[in-house]
Amino acid sequence: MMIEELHKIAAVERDEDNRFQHHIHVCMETACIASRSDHVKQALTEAAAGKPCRVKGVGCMGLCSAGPLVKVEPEGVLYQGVTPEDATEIVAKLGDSPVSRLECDTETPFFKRQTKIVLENSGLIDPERIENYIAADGYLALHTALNTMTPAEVIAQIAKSGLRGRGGAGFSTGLKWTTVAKSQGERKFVICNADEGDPGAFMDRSVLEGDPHAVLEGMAIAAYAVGASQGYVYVRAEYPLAVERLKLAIRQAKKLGLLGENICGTTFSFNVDIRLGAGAFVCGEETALIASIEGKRGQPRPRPPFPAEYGLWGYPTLINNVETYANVAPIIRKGADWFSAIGTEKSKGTKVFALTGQVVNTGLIEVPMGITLREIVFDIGGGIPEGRKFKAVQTGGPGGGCIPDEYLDMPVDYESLLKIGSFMGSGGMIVMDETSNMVEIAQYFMEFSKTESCGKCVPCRVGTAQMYELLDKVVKCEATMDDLLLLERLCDVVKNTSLCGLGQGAPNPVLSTLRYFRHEYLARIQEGNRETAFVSH
Amino acid sequence: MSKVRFATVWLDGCSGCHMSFLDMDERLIELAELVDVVYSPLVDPKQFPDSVDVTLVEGAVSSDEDLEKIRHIREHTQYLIALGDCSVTGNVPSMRNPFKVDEVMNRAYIENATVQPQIPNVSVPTLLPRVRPVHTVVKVDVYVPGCPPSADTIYYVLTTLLRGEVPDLSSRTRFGV
Amino acid sequence: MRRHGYHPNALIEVLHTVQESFGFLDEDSLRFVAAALSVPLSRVYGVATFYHFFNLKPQGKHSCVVCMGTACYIKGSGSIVERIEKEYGIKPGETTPDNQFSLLSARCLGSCGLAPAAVLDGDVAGKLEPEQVIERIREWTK
Amino acid sequence: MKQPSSHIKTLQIDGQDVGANQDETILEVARENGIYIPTLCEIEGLSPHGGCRLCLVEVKGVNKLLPACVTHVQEGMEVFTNSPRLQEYRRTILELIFSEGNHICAVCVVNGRCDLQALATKLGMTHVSVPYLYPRRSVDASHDRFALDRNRCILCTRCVRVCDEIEGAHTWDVSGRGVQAHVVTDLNTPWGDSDTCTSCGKCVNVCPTGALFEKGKAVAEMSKKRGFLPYLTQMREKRSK
Repeated sequence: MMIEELHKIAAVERDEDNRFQHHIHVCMETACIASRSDHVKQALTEAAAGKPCRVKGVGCMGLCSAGPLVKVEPEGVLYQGVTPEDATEIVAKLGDSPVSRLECDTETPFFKRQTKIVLENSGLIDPERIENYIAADGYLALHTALNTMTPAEVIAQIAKSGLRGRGGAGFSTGLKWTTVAKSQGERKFVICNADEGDPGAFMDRSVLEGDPHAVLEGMAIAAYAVGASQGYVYVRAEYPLAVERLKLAIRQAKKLGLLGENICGTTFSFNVDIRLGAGAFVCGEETALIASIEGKRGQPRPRPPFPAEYGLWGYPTLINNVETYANVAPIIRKGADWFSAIGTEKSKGTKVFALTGQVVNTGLIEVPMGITLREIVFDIGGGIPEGRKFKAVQTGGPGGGCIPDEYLDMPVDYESLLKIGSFMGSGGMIVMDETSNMVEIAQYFMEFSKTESCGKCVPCRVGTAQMYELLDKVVKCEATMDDLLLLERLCDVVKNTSLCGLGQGAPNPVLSTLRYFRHEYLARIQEGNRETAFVSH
Repeated sequence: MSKVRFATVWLDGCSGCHMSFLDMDERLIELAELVDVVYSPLVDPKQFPDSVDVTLVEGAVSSDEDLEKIRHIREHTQYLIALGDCSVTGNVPSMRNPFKVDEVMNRAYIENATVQPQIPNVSVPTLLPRVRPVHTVVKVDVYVPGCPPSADTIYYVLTTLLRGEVPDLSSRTRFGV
Repeated sequence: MRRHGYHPNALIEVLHTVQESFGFLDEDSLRFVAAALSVPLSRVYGVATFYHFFNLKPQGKHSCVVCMGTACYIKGSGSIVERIEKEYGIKPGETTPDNQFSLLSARCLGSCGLAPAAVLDGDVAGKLEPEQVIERIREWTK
Repeated sequence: MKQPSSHIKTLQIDGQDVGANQDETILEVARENGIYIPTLCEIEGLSPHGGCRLCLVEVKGVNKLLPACVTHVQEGMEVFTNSPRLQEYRRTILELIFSEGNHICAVCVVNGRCDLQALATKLGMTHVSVPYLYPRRSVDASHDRFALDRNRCILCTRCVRVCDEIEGAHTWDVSGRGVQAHVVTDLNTPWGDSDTCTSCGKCVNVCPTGALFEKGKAVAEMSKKRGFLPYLTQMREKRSK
């Protein structure tokens, strides 16, 4: 594949698009398909037959709760809650005034306040057509990197951009790549962590379903930079559609010589295979993920040695998550300076969040780092439904924390979240209103950690089980102040002595709710004391 | 100075700790100079007195009667010493805990009975769902593990306490023994 | 298995394939996989029981997977499970005695925008009420 | 003065200056210098596991605690093995182990010769302050000479490792996960029926508790013979040379 061929494919694809006056985009992601967007697409295609109008399935448009979503271009009209019966009317009104009863206002902050890098193609291109991705400047970055940059220059760009791991911990991506590049090994591997296990998070699924080539392109650039020739995408088996789209994308890229041997006419070769997860949250931890790819029980091992030096089958291995890879091509294409102009001093670029829970607009959003929680929840999210009161927002999944209203004006970046006892995590953001009970929320997360603990190290295996039992006592108003002290002691031990991030993070939901909502714990303990007192006298 | 008011109680245990206590032999006479045994299976009084300085507790809390007793004792004791593995960990009595009380009763009194299989229910205390170490029910001041703790250990604990010091048991006894 | 080159590393991939074909992993197939890939029996068993996706028991003819992700949880997926438990006397992970229907729970279906969500016989359905789910199951178990 | 070779690292453990080979772990160096660090899953001659977390130590400048059994020495490292905080954590971890199974020392075949029991004494664990979980676990007595009582298993995986790494049979593995995890033979089939087990007894001898024991032994009668482990490792190294 030479640059001319790439441009040619793009030109043909654009010409094909230009033949149509109107384009109807139907979201074909898991959530919209669940509201039968596949039937909507079918009906629209039938209605549009013979008209200067093209119907295409696209990735996520963000407002998942209002699905199925349909967008009409170039007018930019967005329809929500579309049914197959609406198809004829939508097609008939093309170029005319839109069908007002279905119209969704796109002038709201939900759409206006977002900045899209990772999701730049989501909702615009057909994820099942590589030509569509190429027409949107896809694989240009790979071409540029391979033909005009040395691996060291690629790493330098990534480092300069300030990109940090989007899987949660926020480790510098440039530094990680440098370590792998420097490591000696007859083989090296690049792994994409798509084992998105945080409950309430679906960013990675959306990216894989909506723009799989962006991830593959990022991986290929990374492989070139660190000197790897084999890649694996480790993806949850619970995401069948993402797996299907990814498989298709790999096949298409191989066919065009954008993956495989001698990519873009260079000596660089890179193959990607998919490995399916099998329902183990701990496999999001990189050493556990490697064990799982090796066909073993997904148990983490102590680090160091880090996978960058001693990874898959003992070879130097680069592991980044889906969203991190999806940032790579735009950075190479538009430059490190463009990227680092977005965000805050230490957290550059954007972050994709799955905004869910007790909030009016639930769905997928991409915002610049440093935006405040208030903007996310109240402007983009549209606030709390039915006039109820905001209580907390949970970030970071089972290893994260609940943030109360006093921190709503805090900027969202890695350091700030850590400071207040939460965690960036992979991007789940769950809003809770006054009806949520924080002790029960803490218990919910502890149940999660307890069940997902691999069982290898004592503090996580037994500690999470014990903390769960203690929380259960609090929830049932059977706990004493001594139980609360014991709970806090166990939090301390489990956090500081567990082997991997799962155990080390497991106490966080308890610690953060104890920190900001201690009165809810105390109320239940007092309630219990009153009852016992009543019985014994 | 008046003598220290001293008691021992026997909850769910095998009495081995009391035997070990008696194994102090001639040292008992020395202790008798310092303490008044105001309540114990080894002496007459049937009522736990109102104020006791030191109480040794043998055995785990297994029945409603044990529970009532230990709560009462705690209220009237200055220093409560959990003596032996049953009171410290639950030990052998707690081996029924993975099972339900009904299962245990059936096994003991019906399945394994050779004559007159029946579950005793008249004038015997009701078993708690689970056998519990003493400290999970009331506050314990000193733990003396061992099955049983040796006479030397008990002697050491008592004499140290009587001197007003905190006993350090780390090298003197262990679980099991 | 040939596709995976009889390599011990392919254990998880092969178990996925077996489960896809037979619905669950029985002892015979585990023995066969172990022998074919030259993996010790205990390791096969260890791996098969580590991952919750694998079933060692046959599943019901129909299945309902209720999402217990955070978003679904705070929007009441617990009450869906409770309702099914009450109606059919089975807990998540169990199958009705007549093998008609299995109740399962998932960590997160990634359809949080539609909370509470469930997968009914392979189809994701969102914004569910307990009664809606029960009605679907009644149709199956008629 | 001669420069020390780059293979030799100098560091401090509990204020004591020590020298070490660069491929040594903190634990190995500590042992060579008579500094005690508690361990449980670790056993000389088998690969490290890193699961019991008792050997965690503090290293100056590192904000996380590091397991001494797998952490390699570095030049200028300052290691602290026995701070009050570490003592407290270790006691709690032991309490968690005791609370997880059904450890009744008084009726155990290795009473008095048990690694777990010895650690409880040594680290000053006088009682268990976390609630006991009282799991209902099964016993496998199907083997002619040995038996497995899962109530006393602490999942250190010494049996799994010795069977895999030294005997080469890999009869044992861990099944399930979290608090439900337990050791199994073959496909969770009775030990006595196992075709892979050579009945060599290595697992029984490396087991730190009374979970694996010889049949016919009564309370406190069994001692574990471990001399074979360093011997076999040494002999095998010799042969492969």
